[in-house]
Amino acid sequence: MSENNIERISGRAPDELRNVSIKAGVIKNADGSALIEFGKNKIIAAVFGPKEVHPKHMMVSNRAIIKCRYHMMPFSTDTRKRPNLSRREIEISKVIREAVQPAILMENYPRTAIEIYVEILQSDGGSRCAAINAVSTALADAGINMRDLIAACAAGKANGQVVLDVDDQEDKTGEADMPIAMLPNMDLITLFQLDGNLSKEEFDKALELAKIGCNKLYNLQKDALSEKYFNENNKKEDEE
Amino acid sequence: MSENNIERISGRAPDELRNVSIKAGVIKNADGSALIEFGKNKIIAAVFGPKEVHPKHMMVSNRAIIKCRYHMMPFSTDTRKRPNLSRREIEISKVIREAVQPAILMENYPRTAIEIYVEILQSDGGSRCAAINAVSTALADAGINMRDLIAACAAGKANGQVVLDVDDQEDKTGEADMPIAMLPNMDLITLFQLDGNLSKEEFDKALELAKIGCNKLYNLQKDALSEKYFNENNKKEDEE
Amino acid sequence: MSENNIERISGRAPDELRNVSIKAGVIKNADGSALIEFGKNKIIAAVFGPKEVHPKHMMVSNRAIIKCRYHMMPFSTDTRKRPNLSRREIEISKVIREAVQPAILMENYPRTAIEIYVEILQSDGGSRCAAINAVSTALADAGINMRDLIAACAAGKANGQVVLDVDDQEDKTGEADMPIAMLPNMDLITLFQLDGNLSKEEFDKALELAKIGCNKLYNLQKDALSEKYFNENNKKEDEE
Amino acid sequence: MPAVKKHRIVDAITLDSIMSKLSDSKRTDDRGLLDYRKIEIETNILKDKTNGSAKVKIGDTEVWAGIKVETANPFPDTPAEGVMTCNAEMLPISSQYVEPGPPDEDTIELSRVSDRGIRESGMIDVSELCIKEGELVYSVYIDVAVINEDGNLFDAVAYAGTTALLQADMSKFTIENDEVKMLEEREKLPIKSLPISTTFAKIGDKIIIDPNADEQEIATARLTLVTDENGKYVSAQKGKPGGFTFEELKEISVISKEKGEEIRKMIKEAVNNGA
Amino acid sequence: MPAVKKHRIVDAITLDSIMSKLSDSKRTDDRGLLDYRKIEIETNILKDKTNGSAKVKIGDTEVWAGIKVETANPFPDTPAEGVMTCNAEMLPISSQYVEPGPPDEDTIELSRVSDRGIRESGMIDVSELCIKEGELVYSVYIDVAVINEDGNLFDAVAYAGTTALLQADMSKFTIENDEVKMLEEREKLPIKSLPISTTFAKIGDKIIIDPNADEQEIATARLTLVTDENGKYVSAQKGKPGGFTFEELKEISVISKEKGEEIRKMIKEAVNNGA
Amino acid sequence: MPAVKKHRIVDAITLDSIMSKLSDSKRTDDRGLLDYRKIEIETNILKDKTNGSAKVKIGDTEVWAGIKVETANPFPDTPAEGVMTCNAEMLPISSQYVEPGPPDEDTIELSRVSDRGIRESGMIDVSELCIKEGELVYSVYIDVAVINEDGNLFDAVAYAGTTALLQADMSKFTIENDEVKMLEEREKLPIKSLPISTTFAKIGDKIIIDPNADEQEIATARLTLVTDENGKYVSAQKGKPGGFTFEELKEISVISKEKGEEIRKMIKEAVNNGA
Repeated sequence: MSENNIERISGRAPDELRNVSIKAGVIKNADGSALIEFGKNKIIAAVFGPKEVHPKHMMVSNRAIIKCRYHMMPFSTDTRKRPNLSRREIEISKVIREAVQPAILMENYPRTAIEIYVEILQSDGGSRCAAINAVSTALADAGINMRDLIAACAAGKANGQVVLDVDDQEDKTGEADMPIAMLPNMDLITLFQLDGNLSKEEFDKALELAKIGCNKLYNLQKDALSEKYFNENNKKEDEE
Repeated sequence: MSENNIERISGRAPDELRNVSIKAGVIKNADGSALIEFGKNKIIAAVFGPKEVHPKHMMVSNRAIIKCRYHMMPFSTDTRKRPNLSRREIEISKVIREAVQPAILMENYPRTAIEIYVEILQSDGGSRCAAINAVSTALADAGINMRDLIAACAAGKANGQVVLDVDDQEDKTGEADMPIAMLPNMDLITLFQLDGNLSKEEFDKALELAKIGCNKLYNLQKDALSEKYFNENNKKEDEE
Repeated sequence: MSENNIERISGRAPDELRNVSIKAGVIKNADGSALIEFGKNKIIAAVFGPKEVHPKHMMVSNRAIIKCRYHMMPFSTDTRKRPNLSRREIEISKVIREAVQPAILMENYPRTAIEIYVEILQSDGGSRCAAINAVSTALADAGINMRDLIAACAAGKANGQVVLDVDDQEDKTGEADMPIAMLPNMDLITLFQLDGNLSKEEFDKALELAKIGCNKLYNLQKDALSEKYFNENNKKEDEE
Repeated sequence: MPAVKKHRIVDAITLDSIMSKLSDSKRTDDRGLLDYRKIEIETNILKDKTNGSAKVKIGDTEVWAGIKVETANPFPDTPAEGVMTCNAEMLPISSQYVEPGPPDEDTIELSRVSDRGIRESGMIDVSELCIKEGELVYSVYIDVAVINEDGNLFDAVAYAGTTALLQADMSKFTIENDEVKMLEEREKLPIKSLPISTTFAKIGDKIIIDPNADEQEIATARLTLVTDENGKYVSAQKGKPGGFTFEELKEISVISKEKGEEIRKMIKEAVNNGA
Repeated sequence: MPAVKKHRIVDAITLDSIMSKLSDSKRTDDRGLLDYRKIEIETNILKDKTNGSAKVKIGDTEVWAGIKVETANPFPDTPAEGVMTCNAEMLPISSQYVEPGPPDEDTIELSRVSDRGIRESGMIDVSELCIKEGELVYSVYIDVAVINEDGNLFDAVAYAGTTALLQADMSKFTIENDEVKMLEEREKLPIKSLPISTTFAKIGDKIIIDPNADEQEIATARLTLVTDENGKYVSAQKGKPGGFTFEELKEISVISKEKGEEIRKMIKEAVNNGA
Repeated sequence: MPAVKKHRIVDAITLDSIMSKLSDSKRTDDRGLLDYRKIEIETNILKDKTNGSAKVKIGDTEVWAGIKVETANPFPDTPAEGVMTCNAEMLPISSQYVEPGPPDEDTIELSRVSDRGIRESGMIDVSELCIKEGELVYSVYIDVAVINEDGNLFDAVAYAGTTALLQADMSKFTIENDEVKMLEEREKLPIKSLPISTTFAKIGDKIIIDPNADEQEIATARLTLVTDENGKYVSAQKGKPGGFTFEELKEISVISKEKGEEIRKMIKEAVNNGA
C-alpha cells in the first residue's frame, strides 16, 4: 500500500485496522468465551457444549449440530433497539453460523449440540466480522476441536478509495462494504457479503485487502488464546 | 329465470356465473393441485398427502386428519394485506376444511394427514367458494378417495334482486351474500354462511339459485379433471 | 385501634375491611371454585386437578406441580384492557402461585398437575389479595389436601395514616400499599410486596394490621366452605 | 395452521343415552327436539367498570358480557362512523377442555359469528356513534366471557352481548367552538334492532335445537341462524364437518323465526326488569 | 433461536447421478456447469389488484411477484424519500419441505438478500418517490410468492421482483394550495438501473450456476452475486456451511457479469413485449 | 401460561456443604450469614452509545447497565411527565440454565421489581423530564444485561441500573417561538434519591443475605427490600414458594436499612471516582 492515498476520516492508512483487543475466557459460566473490542464494537461471544440436544428431534446421529444467536443489547445502538430479535439479527445469526461451522470438527461430537451466543454490547461498523473473531476465540477457549481458527474482517470503499475495515463513520458516506470470514490455513472464504458498488478492479483489490485484515485478526486471536493459557499456567504455578 | 329482471352492474343475468376456468395439475411438487380463475379471483389450491402426521399426538388411529390453510398474498387485495394470517383467514380455513371433509373417505387413510393449502393470488367477491372448487379439483387430482366432488357458489341479493354469484362490485352495494358448498350427488350442503338481509322468500330463492350455480361448478371441475387426464394420456401415447 | 384517627374517604375505620362475600362451588365444570366480591372486586377462581401433566416433561415424580394464571377480562378495568396477558398479569400469576403452594400437600399427588385459574371480572384495589382468598377457597372446595387455608389482605398508608385494605380510590392518593398472604395457623407469610413509602414504625404497624385482616379473611373462607357443605347436605337430605 | 384439535370425549354410556332418547324424539334431560333449555338473563351485573353488562345462562352454559364505550379516531374510509367490536373469550375455568392462551380457531369463529350477527342486523347505528366527523367517534367493545361451558355458546354469547348492549349507556358529548366537550348527561346507545341467534345441530337424521356440550360433540353438523325484528335472516354459519340437506335448511329457517320471537321477548323483558 | 432445521432429502440414486454427471462437467438435465435452465418471464399476470406483476420460471422453479404502490408518511430521518420493501414468501404449496407459518431463517435471508439487491443497486430512485416533503411519500411493496420450488430461489425472486417493478405504474399526484391531489394520469416508477442476480453453487470442487433443488441441497457453498447495468458489483451473499477459495470468487465474479448481461436483455424484452 | 420451569440443579455434595456450613452460621465461601460478597462497581463502560452505563459484580454475578435518554410524546393522562422504563435481560451467555427467547416469568419479575424500586423511591423526578407539556418529554430507558449469573440478580440489577442513572447525562432543550431546540450543553438527570435493594433468603430457619445461585436455588423463600436515603421502605418483593414469619420480616427490615446505607456509600463513591 505505497500508493498516493487519500486521507481517511479516521486518519488510518487504507490497509490499517481499527484498534482491536481480544480477551479469552471472560464468562465464568460458559465453556468458552471471548470479549472483543474492535473500534467501538464491544462484543462478548460465549460457547456452551458439546451438550445434550433440545429438542431431541434435532439431534444428528453422526455429528454435532451448531446453534448460533447474534443479539444486540437495546443500549448498543445509536437509537435504542427494541429487545426482540430483528430480521437483521436472524440473518446475521445464520451467516455467522455458516461461517464458523466449516472450522468445527462436528463429526467428533455426534448427537450433541454446540451453542454459540454473540452479545453486542456496543456496536460500530463491522460488528458481524468482529463477532466472528470473538466466536472463533471462544470456540478454541471451549476446547472444541477445530480445523482452523476463523478470522474475519471487512474491506470496502469510502471516499472513492478501497480501504480495509470500514467503521461506522466511514460507512455513512461509504460506497461499499464487503465483510469476509476465512479459514486462513485452508484458503477458504466462509462468509462473503457485499453491499454497495464496486468495479471488477475494486472488487479484486477489496478481496486482497480483506485477506490481509483476516491474517492480522488470526494472529490477534492466537495471542489472546496463548495469553490466557500462559496466565492460567502461571496461576497454577503460583498456587503450587 | 324468465321474470322481468333488473339489469346487474356486470350485465349478467340473475342466474349467470362470472367467467370461470379451472385447470388441474398446476403445481409440480404437490400431490394434487388446481388453479381456478373465477371472475377476477385467481386462486391455487394444492394437496399434499396422505402423509405422516406432525406433530404425532394429532394422529388418529382409524382415519386421516385434514389440515387446511386459506391464505391471501399481500398483493391479492385492493390495499396491501399484511403477511400474517388474519382472524378472517383462520375462520375461512376452518369453514373450507369442514366443507370438504365430508367428501373425503378419511377412513381409507388411517394414521395419516391430508394437507390442503389455498393461496389467493388475486381476490374478488366469493373467494371462499372459488377456493372450494379448486380444493375439490386438487383433491381429485391427488387421487384422494372421495364420495363426491364438492361444488361451491354463492347466491345473494343486490339492487333488490336475488342473484347468483355476487362479485366484488355488486357486493359493495349488495344487501346479502350467501355462500354455499355442497356434495351434489348426496344433496348435502357442507358450507353455509349468510351475511345481510333476506326475507323467507328470498332465502328460499337464494338457496335454489346457489344450487344451480353449484351444479355448473360441478361440471366445470369434471371438465378440468378429464382434460388433464386426456392430456396426460395423449402425452404418454405421443411418447410411446 | 383506639387512637384519634383521620376519617378515610370510604368512611371506614383504619382497621376495617371493605364488604367481602365469598361463595364456594360456583363453576360446575371445575373441580373446585369460588366467587369473591371484595369491595368492587368480582373474581372467580377455579381449580382443576390433580390431573395428568401436559407437557409430559414438566411432570415431577414425587409431587404435584402447580400452575396458576391470573387474568383480567377486558371489561374489568376503567379503560378496556387488551385481551393478551400483560407482564403485570404474568408477575401476579407467579406471586399468587408462590403464595398458595406452601399450603398444598403436593407430595400427596405425585406426577400430577393442579391448575389454578383466576378470572378478574371486575377490578378494584387489592385484586391479588382478593384473588388469593378465592383460590384458597377453591382449592379446599376441590378437596385438595392442604396444611392450612391461605388468607390475604393488604395494609397500606393513605392520607398519612396506616390503614387496612386500601381500595382503588384511596390508592390514587395513597402513599403505600403492602399486600400480604399468610397461612394463619403456621404464622407464615407467603406473599409480601410493598410499593410506596413507609417508615420503620409504619412498616411494623402495617404488618400488624394486615395480620388482623388476614384473620378475618380466614374466617370468611371457612364460612363459605361450611355454607356450601351445609347446603349440599341439606339438598341430599331433601332428596332422600 | 388451523387444524384438528383435541375434542371433548363423550363416553359410550352418554352416547347410548343420547341416541336412544333421540330415537324417541327426546333429549337426555327430557326436553323435546326443538326445546331450549331454561334461559336465565340478568343485567347490570358489572356496574362499576362497564357501560352495560349481562349474565346469560342456558342450562349449565354461563356467559358474562361487558360493554365498554370509549372514544377513538374513526377509520379513514368511514370518517363519520363509530366502531363496534365483539369478542368472545373461552375462560379456562369454563371447562377442562379449554387451554389458556391465544384464541384457537373455534374461539375465533365464535367471536366472528357473534360480531357478524350484531353487525349485519344493523343493531347499532354506527352513523350515530360519530362525535366529530373525521376526528372522534365512539368505539363500542362487546366482550363476552364464557364462564361455564355446556354447549350452544353461539346463542349464549349472542344473547349476553345484545342484552348488555340494550342495557348500556354512554357519555354524551357536545362541540363548542370546534372543541369536543363531555357532558354530565348520559344516553342510551343507538339501538335499531334486536337480532336473535338460534342454533341447531344434526345427529343422525334428527335436527335438534340448543345442543348441549355432548350433543354438540357428536353432531355431524351445526347451524346458527340469526333473524331480526322484521323476520329477516341476517346472518348464518354452518359448522362441523358434515352437512344439511336443502329440506333441512328450509325447515330450520322456519323454526328459527318462531324461536327467535320468543327469545326476543325474554331479552326485552329482562332488560326492562333490570332497568 | 435460528438453528439447524429439517432439510430436503436427496436420495442415494439422485446423489450418484449428480456426482457422476458432474465428473463429466455435465448436469443431470445435460446442461453445462455454467448454463441456466430455461427462463420464462411473463408480465402483468395480476392486473386487477397490483400496480405491476410478473411470473418467472427457471426450470421447475416458479415465482409470482406483485407490486403495490401506496402512500405513507416518510421516516423522520428521510423526509424527502419514498419507502421500498421487498418480501419473499415460501408458500406451502411450493414444496413438501415448506411448513406454513412465520418465515424461517432461510426465508428471511431470501427476503433480505432480494431487498438488498434492489436497494443497493439504486434501481429505484427513492428521492423521486416523494409526494410532499415530510408529509407524504410513495411506499412501494414488492411481494414475491414462491409457487413451486426447484432451487435457485435467489435469482427467481430477484427476476420476478425487478420485472414487476419495470412493468408497474402508479398514480400521479400534484400539490394545489398546499393540498395533495391525485391526478387521473399514471406514471412509471422512477427506475434507474436493472440489477441482475446470478447464483452459483459448489459441489466438490466444481462451480455450477443456477443449482436446482437437489444440487443446492448437496452443495457445500452457495454464492449470489448481483451486478448492475454498468458492470458494477452491488450485492453479494454467500450461503451454506462451506466456503470458496479466493480464486473461485474471482472466477465467479467474471461469469456473473457475462450471465447478468444476457439475463438483463431477456427481462427487458419480456417487459417490452408485455407492454 | 406461567408455570413451573426447569431449575438449576444443586448436587448433593454442594447441598451438604451449604447446610453444614450454615449450621455453623457460615457460608461455603466462609462469609457470615449477613455478609455480602465482594461488590465491584465500574461506571461509564459503554461511553460511545449510551447516556450512562455501569458494570456491577457481586461475587461472580456480573451485570451491565446502559441508559438511553430519548424524546417521546407524553402519555395523554400525564402530559407534563417524562417516561421511565427499566428492563432486565437474562443473556444466554450468563448460564447454561438460560434459554434464548422472550423473557420467562422469572425475568419479567426481575424487570418489574427493579423498575418498581426506582419508580416508587422517586429516584427520578419525572416532572423535570418534561420538555414541552403535552408534546415532548424525555424517555429514559434503563436496560440491564445479565452477563454471568451467580445469584442475587435483584440487587445486582438494581445497583447497576441506579449507578448508570447517577452517571448519565442528557441533551438540554429550549423552546424558542414555540419550537423545541436542542442545545449544545448537556445536563445530569433529575435524581432525587438513591434507593438501595437488599436481598435475603431463608434456608431451613436461617436468614442469609446476598444468596449465591446454589443458595438461592435451595432456599424456600427470598425477600428483596428496598430503602431510600431517608430510611424509608419503598419497595419489597417476596419470591419462591415458601414464607417468612412476622418476626423474620421485622428482623430483615432492620438489617436492610443498615446494609443499604453501606452500599449507598459504595455506589456514590464509584460514581464520584468515575466522573
